[in-house]
Amino acid sequence: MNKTLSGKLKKLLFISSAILLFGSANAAAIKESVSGKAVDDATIAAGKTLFEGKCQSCHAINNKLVGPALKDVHKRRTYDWLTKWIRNNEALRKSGDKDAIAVFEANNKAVMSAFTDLKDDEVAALVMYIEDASAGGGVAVPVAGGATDVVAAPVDPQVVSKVNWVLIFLFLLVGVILFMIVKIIDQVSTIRGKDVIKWNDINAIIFLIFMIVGFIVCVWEFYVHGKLVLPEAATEHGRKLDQMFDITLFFTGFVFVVTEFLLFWFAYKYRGRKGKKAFFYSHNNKIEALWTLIPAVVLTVLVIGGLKTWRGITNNPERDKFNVEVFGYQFGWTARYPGDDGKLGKSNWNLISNDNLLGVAIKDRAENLIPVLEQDIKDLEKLKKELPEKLEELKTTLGGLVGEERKVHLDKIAEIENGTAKSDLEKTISNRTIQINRIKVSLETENAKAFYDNTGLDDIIVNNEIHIPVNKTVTFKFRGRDVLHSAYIPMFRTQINVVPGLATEVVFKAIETTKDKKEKLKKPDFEYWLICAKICGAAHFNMKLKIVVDTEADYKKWISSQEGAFTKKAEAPAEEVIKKDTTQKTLVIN
Amino acid sequence: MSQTATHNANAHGHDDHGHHHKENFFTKYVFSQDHKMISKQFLITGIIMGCLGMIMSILFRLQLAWPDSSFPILETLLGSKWAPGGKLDASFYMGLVTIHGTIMVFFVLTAGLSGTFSNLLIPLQVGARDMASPFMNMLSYWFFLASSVVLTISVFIESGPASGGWTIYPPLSALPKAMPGSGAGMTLWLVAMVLFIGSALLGGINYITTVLNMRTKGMSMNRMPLTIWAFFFTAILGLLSFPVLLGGSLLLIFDRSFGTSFYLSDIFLNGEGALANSGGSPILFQHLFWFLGHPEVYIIILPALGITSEIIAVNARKPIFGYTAMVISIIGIAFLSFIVWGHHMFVTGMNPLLGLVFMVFTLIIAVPSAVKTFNYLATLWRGNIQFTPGMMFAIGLVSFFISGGLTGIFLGNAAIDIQLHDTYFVVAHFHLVMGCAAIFGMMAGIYHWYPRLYGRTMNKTLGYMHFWLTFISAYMVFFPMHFIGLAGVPRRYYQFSVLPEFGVWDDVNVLITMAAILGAAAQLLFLYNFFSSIFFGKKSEQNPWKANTLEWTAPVERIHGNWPGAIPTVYRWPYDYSHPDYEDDFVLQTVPDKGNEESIAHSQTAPVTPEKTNSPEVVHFSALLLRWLGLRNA
Amino acid sequence: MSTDSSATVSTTRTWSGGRSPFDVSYGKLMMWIFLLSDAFTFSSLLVGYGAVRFSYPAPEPLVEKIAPMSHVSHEFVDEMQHIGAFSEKHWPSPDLVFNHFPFLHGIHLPLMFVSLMTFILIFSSVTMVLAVEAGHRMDKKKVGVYMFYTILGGLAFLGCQAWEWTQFITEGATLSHNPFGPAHFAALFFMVTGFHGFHVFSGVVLNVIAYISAKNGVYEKRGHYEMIEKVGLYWHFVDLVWVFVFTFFYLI
Amino acid sequence: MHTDNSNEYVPETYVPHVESQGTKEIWRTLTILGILTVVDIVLYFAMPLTGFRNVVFILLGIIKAYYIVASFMHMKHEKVDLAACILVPIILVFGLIAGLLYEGNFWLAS
Repeated sequence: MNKTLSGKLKKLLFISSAILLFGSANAAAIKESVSGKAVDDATIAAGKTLFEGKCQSCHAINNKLVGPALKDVHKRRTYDWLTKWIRNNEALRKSGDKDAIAVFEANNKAVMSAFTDLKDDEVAALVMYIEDASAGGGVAVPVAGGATDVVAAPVDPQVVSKVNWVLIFLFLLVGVILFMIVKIIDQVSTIRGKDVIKWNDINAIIFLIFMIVGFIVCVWEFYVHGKLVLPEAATEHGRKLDQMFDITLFFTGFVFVVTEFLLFWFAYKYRGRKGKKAFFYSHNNKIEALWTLIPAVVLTVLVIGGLKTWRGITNNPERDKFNVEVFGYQFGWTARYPGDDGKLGKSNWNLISNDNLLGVAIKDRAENLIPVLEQDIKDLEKLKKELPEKLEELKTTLGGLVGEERKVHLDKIAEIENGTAKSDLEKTISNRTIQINRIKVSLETENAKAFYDNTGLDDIIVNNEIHIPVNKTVTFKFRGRDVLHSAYIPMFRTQINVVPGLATEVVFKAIETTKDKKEKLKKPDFEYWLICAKICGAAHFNMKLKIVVDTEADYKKWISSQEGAFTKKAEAPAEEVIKKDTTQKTLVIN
Repeated sequence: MSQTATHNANAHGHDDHGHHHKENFFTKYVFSQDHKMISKQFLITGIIMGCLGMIMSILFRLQLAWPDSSFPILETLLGSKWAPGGKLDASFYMGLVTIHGTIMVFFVLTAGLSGTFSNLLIPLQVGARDMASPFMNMLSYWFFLASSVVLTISVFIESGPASGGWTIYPPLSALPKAMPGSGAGMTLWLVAMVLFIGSALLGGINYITTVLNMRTKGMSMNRMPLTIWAFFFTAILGLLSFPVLLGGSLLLIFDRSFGTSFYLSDIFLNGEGALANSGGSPILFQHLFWFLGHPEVYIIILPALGITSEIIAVNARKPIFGYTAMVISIIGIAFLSFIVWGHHMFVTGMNPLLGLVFMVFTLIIAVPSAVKTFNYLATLWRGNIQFTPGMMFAIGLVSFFISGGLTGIFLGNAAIDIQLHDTYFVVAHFHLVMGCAAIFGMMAGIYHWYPRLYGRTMNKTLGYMHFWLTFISAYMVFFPMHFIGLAGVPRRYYQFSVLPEFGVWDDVNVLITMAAILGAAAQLLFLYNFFSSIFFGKKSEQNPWKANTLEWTAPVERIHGNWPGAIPTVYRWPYDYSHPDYEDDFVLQTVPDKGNEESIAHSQTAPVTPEKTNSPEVVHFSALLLRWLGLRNA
Repeated sequence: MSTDSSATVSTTRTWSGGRSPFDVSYGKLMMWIFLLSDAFTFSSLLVGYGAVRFSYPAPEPLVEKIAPMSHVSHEFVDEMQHIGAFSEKHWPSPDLVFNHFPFLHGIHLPLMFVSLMTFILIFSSVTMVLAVEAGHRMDKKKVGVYMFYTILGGLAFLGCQAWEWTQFITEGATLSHNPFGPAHFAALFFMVTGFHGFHVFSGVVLNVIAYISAKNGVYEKRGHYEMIEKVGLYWHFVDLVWVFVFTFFYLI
Repeated sequence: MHTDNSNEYVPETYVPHVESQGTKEIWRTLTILGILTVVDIVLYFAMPLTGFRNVVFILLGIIKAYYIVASFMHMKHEKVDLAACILVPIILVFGLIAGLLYEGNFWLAS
């Protein structure tokens, strides 16, 4: 990182606020944990990994994102409560836990995902990491500032506000001085009857200086910041795209220099002088034609180049050879690999549930979902019936409450009284009914066999990182479930929106493994990332998924170490059988 | 004249008010139907909205520059919900970005810019007593004001303002549960926009009618100043594109509130499927939105270019170079702007084959833009440039238009757009080419026509300081952003923490924010200058810049009807600056031809005489269409 | 020289200023421009409809399978769903959806009612244009009579539309649900015909105002009946839009 | 138009005098529109559901639109410049139509 002018300015003006204590301590900052487990760096590190994979898209330690800031959460709640909440917050809420409901209400009723498959150790590690981070500690993993980083408590407000006042004062002072100067110049000009300053000449000269300095700064920018732009593309088409970029940069750069130069040079050269008369010259059709044609020709070149490149990228003949599904949601990414059968199972958003977050078409899961939903409807109906009683209760407990609590209480009363509570419940019930119907239809109609074809059973679902083999054309199939996201992989030069209801895809061939790129760039912590580039909500800035490009051998090793998502807990022999069946089937088909 | 003048209350039964003899405070300043007063109302509302937008940008720039610091003053100002502990909330950050964009695009650069100057200049420069329908003109302002008020209120409601970006892409904007701002804030945003569309249509119909129907004697289309050409086509663009947004918004309103699913499908949100909704397509909205959205860009920049054409010609004391080419460019840009909307959607899931078509048209649009730029340069060449504050801003506009326009060639190329779409590169591009350039056009117009508005001039010294500070700070803000974008940082990020590589831009962000604060401070100079000059500015002569156009032939005193006597007759085009046959370096449009003038320039110089009537006019598709449509001639 | 050229300019060509190039008053020009703009609003809705429509397979030609039509609403729909004429998968054939006629329940009369509506609108357009013509002759009485018929036609059309909506809704169609096929079919139907109906309604209101003014002799005093022409332009535009709504919703 | 010392704005009040052209054309247009609508209905039952039939319907619609605009809305009798100014911008809709229908097809395919 270069300490540029701006860096110095930053130091100069915000000395006090710049005292940011980046967590760098190696040792853990806590002695004991509420989880009762022994504190050690390895556990904390494991907790951090878990946090990054599962929590950080919605939570930060110090900031409120979608969910609340997690600093000192272990002091606010019991460990037992935390475990329950993390595993299945919805169940906890339904059990009538007051705290759980309060948290839910306080966060815009945003539903947190359930993590039912977290093991005890994992929950403990997660909590330990949060404790450690709250206490200002941190494992020695360098991460640039921000949500996941362990930032010290905000700077003492007193200091900051003093700095601000000083700044404002300085600011005003400069303003007043400038204003005085202007007034003096004006006064003198009025007295003398003509301008003291020859504005025409001065401005012309400043324009010239601005041009010279501007060009110098431009070159400096290209030299300094130009180095910080994306390194060479790691995909085949990316290289072509970069080439196209360079060609465009060449032409536009040339035009930029020439026209800006002429603009400021003319401004300087032909500044107005007394007694001079401009050259009366109103048109010249030949010149017009010339400078219509030249840009047209240049643009034709660019258009043809662009058309070829674009077509090459979007019309890749090798698409669908190797598919990976990437699933975008608020606020994270999940990927799904075809299992041994080489086919991605079908999916439908109606099947999404706590144990099937991608809505993969698995027959028994779909069947099991129906009673769950039916139970839900029953619960909701009960809630609906109890609304008048609840209103009474709320009204009786209202007395004595003050401040924020009273406001929440009043809101709730209002919600029931004006019928929104009821209509919300009814909407949910109707949605559930629709969902049940759709699932039933999908199970019963003739297409059911084709839809629940069990190809999804052995699919592999990964949350943390995607691995892909090098030098092989890969198709990423994108699917979303809530709002638009944009799957942007800067290093691969690929981007496509994730559109709920519309299948989108990118096809590319990575030509450099992560390892090679690390060595080439001499950055040991370099990774390929998939990030979100389309505004999608509060934590939009925080959605990422690591992509690892492996050699063919490494990839094989990795993929074979992964378990099928629906065969993982394959204690039940029935599923084993099904799995075997499917493999046989695919064999036959193949 | 063959026209029969009869006194009718006009189509809408209200224009009888033109006859009022006594004016009280309300009829003069509030419910005025005088186009000059309405112009001032647009301008001042626009400036106020501009200040709001600017303050918002400073707020979120603070967050970007010092993401880990706390500014207690923010908590005092915004409350603990939106700035807990003096740190901007992520949702509110999105809201600020959204409302900043909305305000700047629609309220400042559409209504504030073209509303102000179309109102002021169209009647004055074409030689009309007022707009065709002063009542509708007033209504247009009141719709605009109502819309501004609704949008401003939406910032302060409890659940927060709309926060899905100014493009309000569904499903984010269609699902109230998707984020806090998608609730009541979004509803108010849509209400504001419907009101705004009403305002734009009422205004646009008026502008077009006035230009077509109410030009004074001798003001043929090819003698109109380029400002009028620009406003004319701006109005046409607005008239034809805003209705499409209206259609799109209606569908969105129904999706939000009445259970339809035009834009929704496969939604599972907040632990629950919005399951009644299926089968829609978010892409549909994007098409409808950008069918407005792209012409909207030209609605913003064309008036600025028109103003610049006028000011550069006046202050270079030279005729604008290539008047006809300039007009053709405006027409070309206006036409092409309707068939390039898809370049905003190359990677949004649009059919890639359509991308090819849109790419071709998009890059073609660079040609007329280039022609305009070259013509500006040619106008400056061998001029006698007077650096009035207006002229400074006009030159600044040309500079921005070049810098920002060229990066458009990258973005218009579908292939390169894959990498640059929705990154800071885009932010840099459009802020330069339609943000800064258009603001500079607006500033140029304000400084230039201030004497016409208020009869006084703005302080020159402050004007120069304002210009230089703004010019330099604007480049400092937006030039580095190109590099941030090239490093792959997406826009609308609350902080640059998602990838470790992005950390290197923290310093640059500080620099940009400093520059932005500097730029904002420079606007304080402008505000002071503007408002104090209304009362204390130096009294101006009638034609302070020695310009040729008609507005300077009308007295400065406020007269409803513009000219005390008969409307002047026009004998020449407006760009006879430094004409060799005249001693002065300007010849008013109302000066008759000497009869033996050497016609170096244009047919425009010569008066329209019966012999000359066969010469083709610029707008003359009639002859072509006659044959083409087979309609009979009247 | 000056007086000379001023005389020449004012009589020169269409576009040289000092006169309306189109020989129309500004009010009429404004109405035209407004209608152009409004045409774009309708276009956006209809084009949106087109895009959605194109994203579903075309209706299946099953007409021959529907023999004697027992049109008691729910049974009919069930039957159609059973034979596959109505399913969420493809766009329904409009003649199976809009095949009712008031007082003639149970008879399959595709297109008849909507044709009636079309004719009502065309006739009201004719009376409108007759009112305009009477206005040209400064015939106050005739203007009144024809305006009255036009208003009657407009109200009749609105009534028909109300009946059709009621029928459609009682058969189970809402903005989010449609027993005949994709929910979009119903939603877009309500949107587009609703928006058109809203225009008809405003047209009727304008007509009523113009009618009262004409009765009161406002236009006679003014010396011309241009207001009737302007209102007429709007009314014909509503008719024009209906031509396309009819074509795209009911025929195709 | 304006007296020299008047500061009051009077809106342009020019209204061209239009002579009545009789009712013959109106009845003729009504007949044509009526016949075309009947043709529509007949074709609906007579022709098989094909793309060609849709094209015929659209063409008939455009012809009807022509008669409404030209005759009822008086466009035929206006100056050709007005007709051009109002009709030419309609071209821009075709871009939207082409683009969106193409897109609709794309959604169907995917």
